[in-house]
Amino acid sequence: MSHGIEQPVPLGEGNSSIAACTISQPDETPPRYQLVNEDGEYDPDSLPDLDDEELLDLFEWMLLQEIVDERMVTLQRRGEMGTYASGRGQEASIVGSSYALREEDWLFPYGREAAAMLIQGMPLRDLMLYWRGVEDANMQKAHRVFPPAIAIGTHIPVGVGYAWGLGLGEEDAIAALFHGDGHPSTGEFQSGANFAGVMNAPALFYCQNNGYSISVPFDEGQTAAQTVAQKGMAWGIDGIRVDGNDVLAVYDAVSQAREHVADGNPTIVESVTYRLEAHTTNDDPSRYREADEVDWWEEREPISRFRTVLESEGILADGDEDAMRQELNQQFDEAKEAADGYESRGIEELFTYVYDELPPELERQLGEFERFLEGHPEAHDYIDHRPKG
Amino acid sequence: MSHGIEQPVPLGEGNSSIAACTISQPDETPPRYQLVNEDGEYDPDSLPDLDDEELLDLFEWMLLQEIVDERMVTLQRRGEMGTYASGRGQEASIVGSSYALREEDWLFPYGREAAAMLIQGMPLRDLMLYWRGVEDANMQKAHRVFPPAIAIGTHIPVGVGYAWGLGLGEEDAIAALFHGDGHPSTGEFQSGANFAGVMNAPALFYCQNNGYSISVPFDEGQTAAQTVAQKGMAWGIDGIRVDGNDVLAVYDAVSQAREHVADGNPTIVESVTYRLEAHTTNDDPSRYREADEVDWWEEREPISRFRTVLESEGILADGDEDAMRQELNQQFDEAKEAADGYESRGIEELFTYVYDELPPELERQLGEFERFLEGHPEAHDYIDHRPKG
Amino acid sequence: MTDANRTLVEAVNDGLHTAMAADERVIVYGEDVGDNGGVFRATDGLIEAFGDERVVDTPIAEISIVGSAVGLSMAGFRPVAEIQFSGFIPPVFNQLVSMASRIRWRTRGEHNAPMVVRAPYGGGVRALEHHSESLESAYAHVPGLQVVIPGTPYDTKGLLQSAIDDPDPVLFLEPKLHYRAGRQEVPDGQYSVPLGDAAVRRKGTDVTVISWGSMMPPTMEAVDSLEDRRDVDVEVIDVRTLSPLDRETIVESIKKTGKATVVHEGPKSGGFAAELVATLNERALMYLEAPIHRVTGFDVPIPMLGMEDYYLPNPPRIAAGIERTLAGEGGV
Amino acid sequence: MTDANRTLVEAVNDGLHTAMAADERVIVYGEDVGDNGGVFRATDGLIEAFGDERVVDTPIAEISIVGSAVGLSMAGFRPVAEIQFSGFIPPVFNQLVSMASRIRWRTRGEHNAPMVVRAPYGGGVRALEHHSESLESAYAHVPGLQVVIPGTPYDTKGLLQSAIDDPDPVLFLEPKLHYRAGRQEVPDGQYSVPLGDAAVRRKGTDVTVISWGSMMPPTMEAVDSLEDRRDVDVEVIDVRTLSPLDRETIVESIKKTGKATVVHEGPKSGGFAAELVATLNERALMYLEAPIHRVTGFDVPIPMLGMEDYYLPNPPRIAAGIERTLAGEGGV
Ligand SMILES: Cc1ncc(C[n+]2csc(CCOP(=O)(O)OP(=O)(O)O)c2C)c(N)n1
Ligand SMILES: Cc1ncc(C[n+]2csc(CCOP(=O)(O)OP(=O)(O)O)c2C)c(N)n1
Ligand SMILES: [Mg+2]
Ligand SMILES: [Mg+2]
Repeated sequence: MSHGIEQPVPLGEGNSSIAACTISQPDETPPRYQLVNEDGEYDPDSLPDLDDEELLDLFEWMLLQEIVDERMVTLQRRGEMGTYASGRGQEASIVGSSYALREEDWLFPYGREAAAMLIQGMPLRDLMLYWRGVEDANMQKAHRVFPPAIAIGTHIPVGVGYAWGLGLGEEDAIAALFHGDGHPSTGEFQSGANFAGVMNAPALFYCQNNGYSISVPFDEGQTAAQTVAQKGMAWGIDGIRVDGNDVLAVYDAVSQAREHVADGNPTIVESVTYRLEAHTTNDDPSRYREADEVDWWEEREPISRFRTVLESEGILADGDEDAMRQELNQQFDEAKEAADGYESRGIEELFTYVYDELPPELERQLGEFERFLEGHPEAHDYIDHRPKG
Repeated sequence: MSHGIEQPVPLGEGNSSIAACTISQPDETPPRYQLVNEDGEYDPDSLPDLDDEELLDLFEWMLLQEIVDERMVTLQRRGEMGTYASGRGQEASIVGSSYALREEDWLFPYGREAAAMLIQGMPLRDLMLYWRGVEDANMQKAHRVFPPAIAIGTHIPVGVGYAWGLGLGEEDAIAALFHGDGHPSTGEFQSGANFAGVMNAPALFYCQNNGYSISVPFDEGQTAAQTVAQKGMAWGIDGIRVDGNDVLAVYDAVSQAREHVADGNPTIVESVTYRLEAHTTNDDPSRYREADEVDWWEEREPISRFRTVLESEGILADGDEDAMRQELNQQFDEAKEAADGYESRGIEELFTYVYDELPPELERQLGEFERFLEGHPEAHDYIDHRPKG
Repeated sequence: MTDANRTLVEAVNDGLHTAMAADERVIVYGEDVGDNGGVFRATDGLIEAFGDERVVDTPIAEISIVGSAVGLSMAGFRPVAEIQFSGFIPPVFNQLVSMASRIRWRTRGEHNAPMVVRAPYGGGVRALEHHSESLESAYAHVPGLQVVIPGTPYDTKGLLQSAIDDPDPVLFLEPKLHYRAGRQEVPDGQYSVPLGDAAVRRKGTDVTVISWGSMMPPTMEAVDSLEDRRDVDVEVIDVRTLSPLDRETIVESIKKTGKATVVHEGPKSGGFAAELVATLNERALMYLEAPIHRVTGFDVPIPMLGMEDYYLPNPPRIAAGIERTLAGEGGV
Repeated sequence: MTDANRTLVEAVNDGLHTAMAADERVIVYGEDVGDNGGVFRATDGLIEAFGDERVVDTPIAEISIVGSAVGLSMAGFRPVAEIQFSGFIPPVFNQLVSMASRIRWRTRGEHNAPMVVRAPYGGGVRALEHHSESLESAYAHVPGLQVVIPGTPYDTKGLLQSAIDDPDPVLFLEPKLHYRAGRQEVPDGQYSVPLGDAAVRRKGTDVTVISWGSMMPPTMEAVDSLEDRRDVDVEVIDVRTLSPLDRETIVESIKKTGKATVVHEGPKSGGFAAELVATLNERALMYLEAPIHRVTGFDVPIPMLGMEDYYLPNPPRIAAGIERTLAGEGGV
């Protein structure tokens, strides 16, 4: 409470040069943490402590992310799926980070991290249901996954509060708040990040900087800051930059950041990557970026890079990947079948979960609506046949 | 629009050390720009280019700030003024900054910078009316003063937009957004600061860091960042720290910052100072800070420091200050008399300025209310005699 | 493109082109409004036509998109800011309430904020969560904030022009369900449809049906089917401007018909129908032959796409509501 | 302090002490709630009694104060967050709409947010600009957000306890005009007043007057003066919970009296009176003998202190309104 006779603001020494008293961003872009370079070269001694099975696991999750992305987009084109946000190109970033979380950690996704949700234990069927617009898909408490925060930034203060609560409890858990490079521009994000710093909330701000927020480039319109990592300066929290297409670097950085976070130090990890696909299935990226830029990144896409490592380590043999892909596609088929078999619990669902108990007015609205639907089968027809936007 | 074959995110070199890829705040508090130290010592060659008259002017404005603060608080205690926010202790910070603005610049005050508004040309009478809760007091367009932003942070995006507009125009004007050390924690502020960086809006973020936001110390609860200046890193804008009790340093820093801002570089100037009085006349600071802390700062209060300079420069002779004070008190008396003579334009005021033209419903409400008041003189009595909260 | 056959979103686009060409103070900005032409293409072609000083992509910063519009408009511009979906208006509530709506009032008319905030609103397009909210009633309650919701392509362009010309702030909500659902004659040149005037879409004597925006087409469809089925003569009013509200048109209609149904998509309790009912109660109670029936969204969040069509009023539900009104049956 | 004689703000304070002592999941936080004890002293003594892990000062970050309450409450706590003045609720509208109010719904009941957001609301205490807003109607329109406004010290403590115990979010608006204006018996121990129940403050047969919160005392004063002056028997209802609304009590009363006046401090158009009128129209139209009259704030921002008393309904204006209702006069 009291400052005694101390001054209440950190004063700093007096200095008669304005330049010396000015804090600017660095002229050079700060480095990215990288273990395997763009050509797949690495120092074997610097690799994180993962056994062969774990390394293959990482690879398999990356493949799953790729397969899910491709197939969900196809389903959407066929009208069997709602709007979908692909993570193509970000497989290392998505998988390396979430694989580094611990059993007891909680995931606050925002939408472009399918594999992260699956790694937490969310069934693939539910992931499909989510993108089909079914609220039941959000029932992932057992897997410590919150609903994706489609309204950008909204999950940040909530996740910070959740982390604050975790910090007050016995468990050594953290809240991992996934987000993109546009999120830090919102009031919600920035208010929350500063709040986390003050409360020492064990929150990990995991930013997939994929270069764009829909059409707006990170470095030409999203912020005048060069990096997301440096934004931590505003909130007194550390920011780590990592090569988001290097799954081992991501894994290692997030593992270490996670421990720092668990000690009550909220931390930003900025994963520098690229979205190869459209923003969502509604988006036409040719309106705002050139093909050769995409090509440039396609050559640096993360699955190939990691494949090189696994091959040179002799972990991945010829044919292994094909087998994996076949198996994963089959998983997808099964999940799809299960999702197709899902039946909504009907209109009662709309009413019963607003409050613990249905208040009289909602009960009345439900009752009326049920009576209406009984008396008006044409309403069902209308709903079923209405052209969908 | 297009990045060609460039990568869309500033990549930075790869580096295999996490520490090297981590951005943290500095261990040491960054320095403050200072020209005259706490003991009144200075290097005469380093003083800003102000002639004697201007130096005296600065001093007089500081005295006026002090006198206004003291007398407004007294008036409030006597029931002749509403809640008032004193700037005692921050005279150098308030005056040095606003004196550095140019004729064409616009002030967006937040409430604790009486002299800044007066320096812009706002009549002292209107300042009084403002704190008496009279909207007419906000008619300061001619003086380029906007209404104080009592709802914290609200003026930041607005001021940034105004600055953006100024930047699009012919004039070389800037918008000076005054605020405190609590403001940068809000979503409004941070969203706006980032926006300013992107739009190259000529906005000066002038932060009086007086150590507290009501009862919450800047360094124990407002933010985990050590300084406000460093927050600019999040938005890609420069932050300058200045000794807010050194009026010449403030003047000089803001003058230089102002030019940088006018060139399209939004900039933060953090003025490190201390609020010697209560937060407002409603506040009891003894609940949250110790007397010896206040004493520590009282010894370093800015008017004395500047007086030493003026005396050693031989600009301020014996008795000059008394004369000034007498004159300023008289100005206050006259303004007070004028404020007492102010008459409201009656209830029509409440209705006529919501829209350019009174819509029918408002016209009806006004008409009804007028008829009611005519028919019910007791309503006036009620209003006049109601115990005021 | 000829005069005829513009969709509602094309009317927006054409309205913006027309207004920007006519008045160089008009600045259009928001997320992805530039090269991308807006996620619904409402701003398509503007950056090519008017350059990137007048058509500006912004960060994801709704607070500042609206806040800066207050500033820009006071500085002499006519900002038309886009909020990408109505679900992202809540972050700007503070700027609307504390700044945009009252700068004229606070400064006794010295400053004013001739700004427009456009946003597609409402459900039914299979959008993601948080993209479909319909909280116009909350916004229309804010003194000094004008709320305009067009229901046809023609009105869209004309009302947008009026909103841009108006000296005070307008929240302009576009029914995205009908962005591409129908076409109408929309003149090429500049014209305006006045703010604050409701439109009588169809004259009738038995019952008045009042709606706006996204619910206008289903309401018309319901009325058509009803008039086909039974001998009833329905008057339909398109409110168009929720604030300031054209009470006269509505009151006069009910004095004639004695009965009314109000249709909107937002939740029922505290929805804008309540204000209409209260107004009619005040001004025309003695003409009311039956309770005014409200056909609205339920008091629940609008569901994700799986169930959203059950939430939204549709022609059968609207028709049934009108029938209830005719039968003199009261509310839910 | 004995059982008797607590002011409304003392009832808040006592309620917080009682709830924190009874349930260690309760955490109180907000700006200046710690050493300072809150700017109105509502949280006085809490930090001394319960320590700075359970009574926490926050940065000026309304968004996060409310957002973190959603998180904390899902994590098993019972956060009671303070927003310092109602004028600073607009910045948190997004967290209320998009997160707090619908986490149960989005997760089909797996998560819920047992959180309370307290804020002093309303005008009349000569506060600064932006400190006196009364936008409860906008908040009560948000599905899933409960809105509670006590009108007496006894109710304040009891409703606060219920709000804290409730498994879903509650926006708890305290009429700061009466924080210290009167005293009432407030028991020391824990008790609760149920959410969702209106209170009949006075039985009567000629007219029903409905109000809540800050307007209850002036309404009672108006009714007293009216009953003194003329032979009239007024029923007075204190709504207490705007959402979910106790419609039965109100409808039953009007069925008896046939006439109603609604009094609130927020602006008229779209104010909460509209929902009450619409409800009565639906459920009791045929009992209505006269238009329901609304005595409310005007459709303007609440003025700074110089003129705020002209904006606020006061006993003479309320009494005149009731007389209009009795005379069967509608309209403004
Ligand atoms: C508050 C809000 N504003 C706007 C949008 C629309 N929107 C959806 S995704 C997106 C871009 C997000 O960019 P980023 O944070 O970089 O994540 P990315 O999609 O690139 O992974 C926008 C603007 C939204 N969902 N929420
Ligand atoms: C949005 C908002 N939240 C809370 C308040 C109440 N309040 C008024 S001043 C203040 C502290 C401001 O601190 P700071 O920014 O440091 O400025 P100072 O008053 O110290 O000059 C607070 C919390 C407010 N006016 N607006
Ligand atoms: Mg991105
Ligand atoms: Mg301060």
